[in-house]
Amino acid sequence: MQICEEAKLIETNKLSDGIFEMYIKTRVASLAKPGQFVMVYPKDSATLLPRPISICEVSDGELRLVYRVQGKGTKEFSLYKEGEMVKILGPLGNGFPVEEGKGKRSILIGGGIGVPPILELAKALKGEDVTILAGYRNSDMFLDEDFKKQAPLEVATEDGSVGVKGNVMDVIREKNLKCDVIFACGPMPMLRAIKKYAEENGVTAYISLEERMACGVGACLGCVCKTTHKDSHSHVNNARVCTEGPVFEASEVEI
Amino acid sequence: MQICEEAKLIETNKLSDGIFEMYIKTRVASLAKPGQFVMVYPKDSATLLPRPISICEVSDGELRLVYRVQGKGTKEFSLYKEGEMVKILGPLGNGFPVEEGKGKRSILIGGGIGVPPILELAKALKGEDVTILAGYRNSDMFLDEDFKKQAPLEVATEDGSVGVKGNVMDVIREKNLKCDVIFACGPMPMLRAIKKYAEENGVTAYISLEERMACGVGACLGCVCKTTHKDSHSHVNNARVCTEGPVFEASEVEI
Amino acid sequence: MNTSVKIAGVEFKNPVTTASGTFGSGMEYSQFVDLSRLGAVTTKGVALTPWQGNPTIRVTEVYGGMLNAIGLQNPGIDVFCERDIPFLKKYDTKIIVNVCGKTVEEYVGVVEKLSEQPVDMLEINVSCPNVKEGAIAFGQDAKALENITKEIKKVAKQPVIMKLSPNVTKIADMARAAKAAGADAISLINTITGMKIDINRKTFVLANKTGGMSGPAIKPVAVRMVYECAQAVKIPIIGMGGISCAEDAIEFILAGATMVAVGAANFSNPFATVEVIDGIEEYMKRQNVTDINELIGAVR
Amino acid sequence: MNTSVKIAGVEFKNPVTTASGTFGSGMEYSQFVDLSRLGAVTTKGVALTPWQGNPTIRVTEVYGGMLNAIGLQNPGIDVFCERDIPFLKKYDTKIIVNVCGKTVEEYVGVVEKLSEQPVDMLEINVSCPNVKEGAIAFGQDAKALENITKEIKKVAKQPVIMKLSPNVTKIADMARAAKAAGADAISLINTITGMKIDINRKTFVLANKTGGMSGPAIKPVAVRMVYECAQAVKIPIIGMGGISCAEDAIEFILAGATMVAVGAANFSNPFATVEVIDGIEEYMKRQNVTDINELIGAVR
Ligand SMILES: Cc1cc2nc3c(=O)[nH]c(=O)nc-3n(C[C@H](O)[C@H](O)[C@H](O)COP(=O)(O)OP(=O)(O)OC[C@H]3O[C@@H](n4cnc5c(N)ncnc54)[C@H](O)[C@@H]3O)c2cc1C
Ligand SMILES: Cc1cc2nc3c(=O)[nH]c(=O)nc-3n(C[C@H](O)[C@H](O)[C@H](O)COP(=O)(O)OP(=O)(O)OC[C@H]3O[C@@H](n4cnc5c(N)ncnc54)[C@H](O)[C@@H]3O)c2cc1C
Ligand SMILES: Cc1cc2nc3c(=O)[nH]c(=O)nc-3n(C[C@H](O)[C@H](O)[C@H](O)COP(=O)(O)O)c2cc1C
Ligand SMILES: Cc1cc2nc3c(=O)[nH]c(=O)nc-3n(C[C@H](O)[C@H](O)[C@H](O)COP(=O)(O)O)c2cc1C
Ligand code: FES
Ligand code: FES
Repeated sequence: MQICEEAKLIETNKLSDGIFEMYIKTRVASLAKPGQFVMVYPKDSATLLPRPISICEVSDGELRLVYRVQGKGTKEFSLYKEGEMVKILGPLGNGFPVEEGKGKRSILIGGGIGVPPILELAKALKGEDVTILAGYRNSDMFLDEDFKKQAPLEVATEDGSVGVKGNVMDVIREKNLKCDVIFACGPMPMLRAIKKYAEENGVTAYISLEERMACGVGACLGCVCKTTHKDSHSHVNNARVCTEGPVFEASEVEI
Repeated sequence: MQICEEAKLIETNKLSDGIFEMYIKTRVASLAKPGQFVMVYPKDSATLLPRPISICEVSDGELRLVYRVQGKGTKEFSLYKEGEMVKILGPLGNGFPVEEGKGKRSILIGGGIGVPPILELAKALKGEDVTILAGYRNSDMFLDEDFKKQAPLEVATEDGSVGVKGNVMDVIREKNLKCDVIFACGPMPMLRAIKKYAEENGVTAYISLEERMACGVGACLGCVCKTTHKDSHSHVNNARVCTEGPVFEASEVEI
Repeated sequence: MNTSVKIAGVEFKNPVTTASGTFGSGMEYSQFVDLSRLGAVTTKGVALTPWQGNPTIRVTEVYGGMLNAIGLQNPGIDVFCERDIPFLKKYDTKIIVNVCGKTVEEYVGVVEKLSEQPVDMLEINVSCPNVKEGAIAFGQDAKALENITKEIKKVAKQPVIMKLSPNVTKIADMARAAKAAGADAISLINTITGMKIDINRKTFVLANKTGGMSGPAIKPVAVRMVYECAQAVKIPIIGMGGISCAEDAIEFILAGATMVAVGAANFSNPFATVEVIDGIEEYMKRQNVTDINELIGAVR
Repeated sequence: MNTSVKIAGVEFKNPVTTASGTFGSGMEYSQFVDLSRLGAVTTKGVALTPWQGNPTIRVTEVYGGMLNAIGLQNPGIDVFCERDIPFLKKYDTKIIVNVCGKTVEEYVGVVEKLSEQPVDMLEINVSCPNVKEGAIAFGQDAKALENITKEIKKVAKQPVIMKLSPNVTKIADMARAAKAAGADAISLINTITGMKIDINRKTFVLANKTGGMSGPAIKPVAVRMVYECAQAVKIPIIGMGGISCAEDAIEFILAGATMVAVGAANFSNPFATVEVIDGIEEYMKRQNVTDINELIGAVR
């Protein structure tokens, strides 16, 4: 089930340079799973398309969304005040297959603004054999404290100011991390590297993809990605990221 | 001189059903004359044209604007909060020829949302032989208390709940008001009646016209009205309401 | 109060349908909208065989609207008949199937396959700006339009709506050509070809370079074209282009549209279709209009 | 950093001018904008004799833009030469005079009168959708466009810019026709014909029924057309349509425009022209571009 409603903004904070969070009270919270996302509708009337934002955390009927100010829409979000009503649609997409992490060694990888959805996943896999691996630009990190409460955290920073200098793959190599399954969200080069690593190491990787979206519900066919199998909608190996994704088994997609 | 600036909203109030006022602190105030107007720029980015609003009162570096919620722009204005910045351009137009009211018997007529500019004019003619005549729909009046402080006020209401039942012309007839000059702002039928009355009674009437505007400064030629004389811009008897007006001698214009 | 309208003998409970390609086959929006409330569901363009569509990026936002270059990805007519038509038949609404193709033969092929299907009308998309062959070429040349319309009319068992492109010098000529060839109705406008450039990456935003523009930004052009067509030909018009509320829909109806379609507005508001239907009824009440047919083309 | 560009031998200090009809002859905006900062001022269309223009309502707002049906009110070429040219000569900017007419002879008459005037370029408006005779008729037919361009080129002493209408099926054909006839440059787009209906009063908002649409809403169409023309012909292009900030202007330049014009944006922001000029320089700094000419048509 999916809900589209005006939801109340309970709290909003700046987490680091250009990174903000909002907590919103919504019926979507009770339905949400890790790796799913919501559409947030900007109010300015020249800005018509909703913005896809991952679910970072769910608790007490509230959703926590963490986002980077990118353009017009996210800029507008960052100016919202507590108490304001925000129109959202969700939960959308398939989410991470949490059960695949049960009883196995997992690495949860977030890179850049792909970090947020990893938190709710880490909570869902709490108690399992999990390592979290987060990649940031520099020491201006976010959500790292939240991660530490869930599982051991390894960090990569581009400038080397914290953790391993480089990217998340450098951490895996340097720390010689081993796993049966990877769950990841982040920039395309990182996802490509993970796909390759998974193939070479016989590991299963679930990666969360980004694509431009208009509807978010599978109607417009705007957000497709190439798949190795026939997609369920058009049978042309073009799965909809918003519906069949955003999480795909890495071996299924051509990225 | 005209100024375009972000001005601070000092105070805003609802005056009656659908009628609001705002006080804004602006350098425009020191330049403004009765009957001139300002352009107020809505913020919503689908609403691109500025809205012409008459100057209702000037004091202490502040402009008082009184407006009716009509469509998108004025609706937006009515939601502004104190302290908000509002972009305005002004003062625009010629304004009422105050000197023509000196030493003569004047009637100042405002009808409907044409009432506001009459206030600053009444203040400018304070001490002269002035009667103010305001036409409202019903007893839900606005600015009437302000008017009484400046000069005797006669009221017409459509439903007869206050003053004379009917329109402002009915008041002139019933009360047998006499004058040398009329200054008026209001709906077109009222202005037409005044033009006719002025012709028949050898009275000079200055009427403030409304027209759809884009630029407000005389550049777009959107806001013209037919004149009996050659207009200064195009020499085709089409004067620009925003520049040569909004106030015209009634005999000069074809309405 | 009567809100039902008739086109070529088909009666619609109200004049509101969905714009092809913005509502899938209704499935995805059926959790937000009771499809039985709609006058009709107009489905995404369907071809003779599955089409891949264009590479991504396929959609982007522009001021007051969006560009899309989906390129008519679709599962082909066979899957469509098996899956989408039975789904829609569960609802008390009419079905308008949007048809695309690269050659006249392909269009005709789809129309033939649909002839035995329980659908109410066919909308022929000769105006998609996002595919290289066919499509818009038929919609930008009156002769080509006339020809394809004739061929389709030969085999069609359901009434045929020709969907016109706004990317033409004289839309009325296209309406006349469609009518002359026997079209039962016309629909317009399809998207207006536009482009967005990413000035930081110095490249086109859309992989296809150009895309079709839709949304509120195009409404004045759409209303004008509906009006011009209504003045030029006496066949029913389905109007669309930027409709996001009842007021917009009424503009089209007053300009001459018998029905209207809600497109990109579904993306900014999943409830848009139903809100348009409700709003039209409220307007009729306010204006004391007892029959919607009185409003059609009332502004001249 | 070089921001100057050249068209037909005329050098402009920067690539920003005003869109005809949105800036008068500069007088009205000269209190907000130092006209000497502008690459050029393009003046409101001027005819052989004074024109009354259309009845009001002449302008109205639409979503993300506006419609206008001024109908080319102007004082005629004689007043213009006496009053407006001397005014503009006081500033260190180039003068582009926009010319309109109802017949080829009228256009030619204006151009002849301007031949002895100290103006830098002529922009021939064959694309105004708001007058019944002439104007857009020349801009919607490649043959007619070619013919009028030739006639004007015969008498023009200054370089000639043909201003194209977007209300055509293939803008590239119009660009080719203009070039074939000897045009020194083309400018586009003029407004797109649109309509707004007042659903409460059940009538057209504009007295002229239709009006020309401008503003941010039309930008994607304008960028696409500039790109198509830049690919089709190798003459300089002045791009316009919805430019309200430097980012918009750069989109046009990357698409192939040598200059850009700021139109309706002046109404929503009297400082728009100067802000565009400043913003272009900032962008060039950010992107390490030393010569603006490197950006022209850089996206292909
Ligand atoms: C499934 C999914 C989950 C996401 N989760 C998050 C998250 O948790 N936190 C976060 O900060 N960002 C997230 N993003 C990216 C986020 O959607 C974009 O940053 C955002 O849409 C940018 O909007 P804007 O108005 O600020 O930028 P603009 O550049 O003004 O946006 C213009 C248009 O492009 C789209 N767009 C621009 N960048 C992207 C992008 N990277 N991905 C998709 N659409 C884009 C916008 O939605 C809009 O339609 C996610 C994207 C997807 C697809
Ligand atoms: C010189 C002048 C002085 C005015 N003074 C006042 C005043 O003091 N108080 C007041 O309440 N109103 C005044 N008006 C009318 C006021 O400008 C309109 O009510 C207002 O522009 C409506 O804007 P909107 O966005 O609410 O309506 P919308 O209908 O959404 O406006 C759409 C477009 O039409 C224009 N428009 C709509 N109605 C009018 C109108 N009656 N006159 C001019 N343009 C219009 C708007 O400016 C806008 O461009 C004045 C008009 C003029 C010309
Ligand atoms: C994402 C998207 C996909 C579309 N696909 C089709 C299509 O398959 N067939 C068609 O005839 N029109 C298609 N269109 C055009 C719409 O049906 C409609 O004509 C256009 O979008 C204008 O209406 P709007 O402004 O309300 O969206 C599509 C439009 C969009 C936005
Ligand atoms: C009020 C107004 C008057 C115009 N008058 C003219 C004109 O006289 N001659 C002309 O060639 N174009 C005229 N135009 C068209 C503009 O020059 C420009 O081509 C168009 O508005 C698109 O640019 P914009 O979106 O930046 O406004 C006019 C536009 C407006 C809005
Ligand atoms: S965003 Fe429309 S199908 Fe995915
Ligand atoms: S509003 Fe532009 S000339 Fe008056």
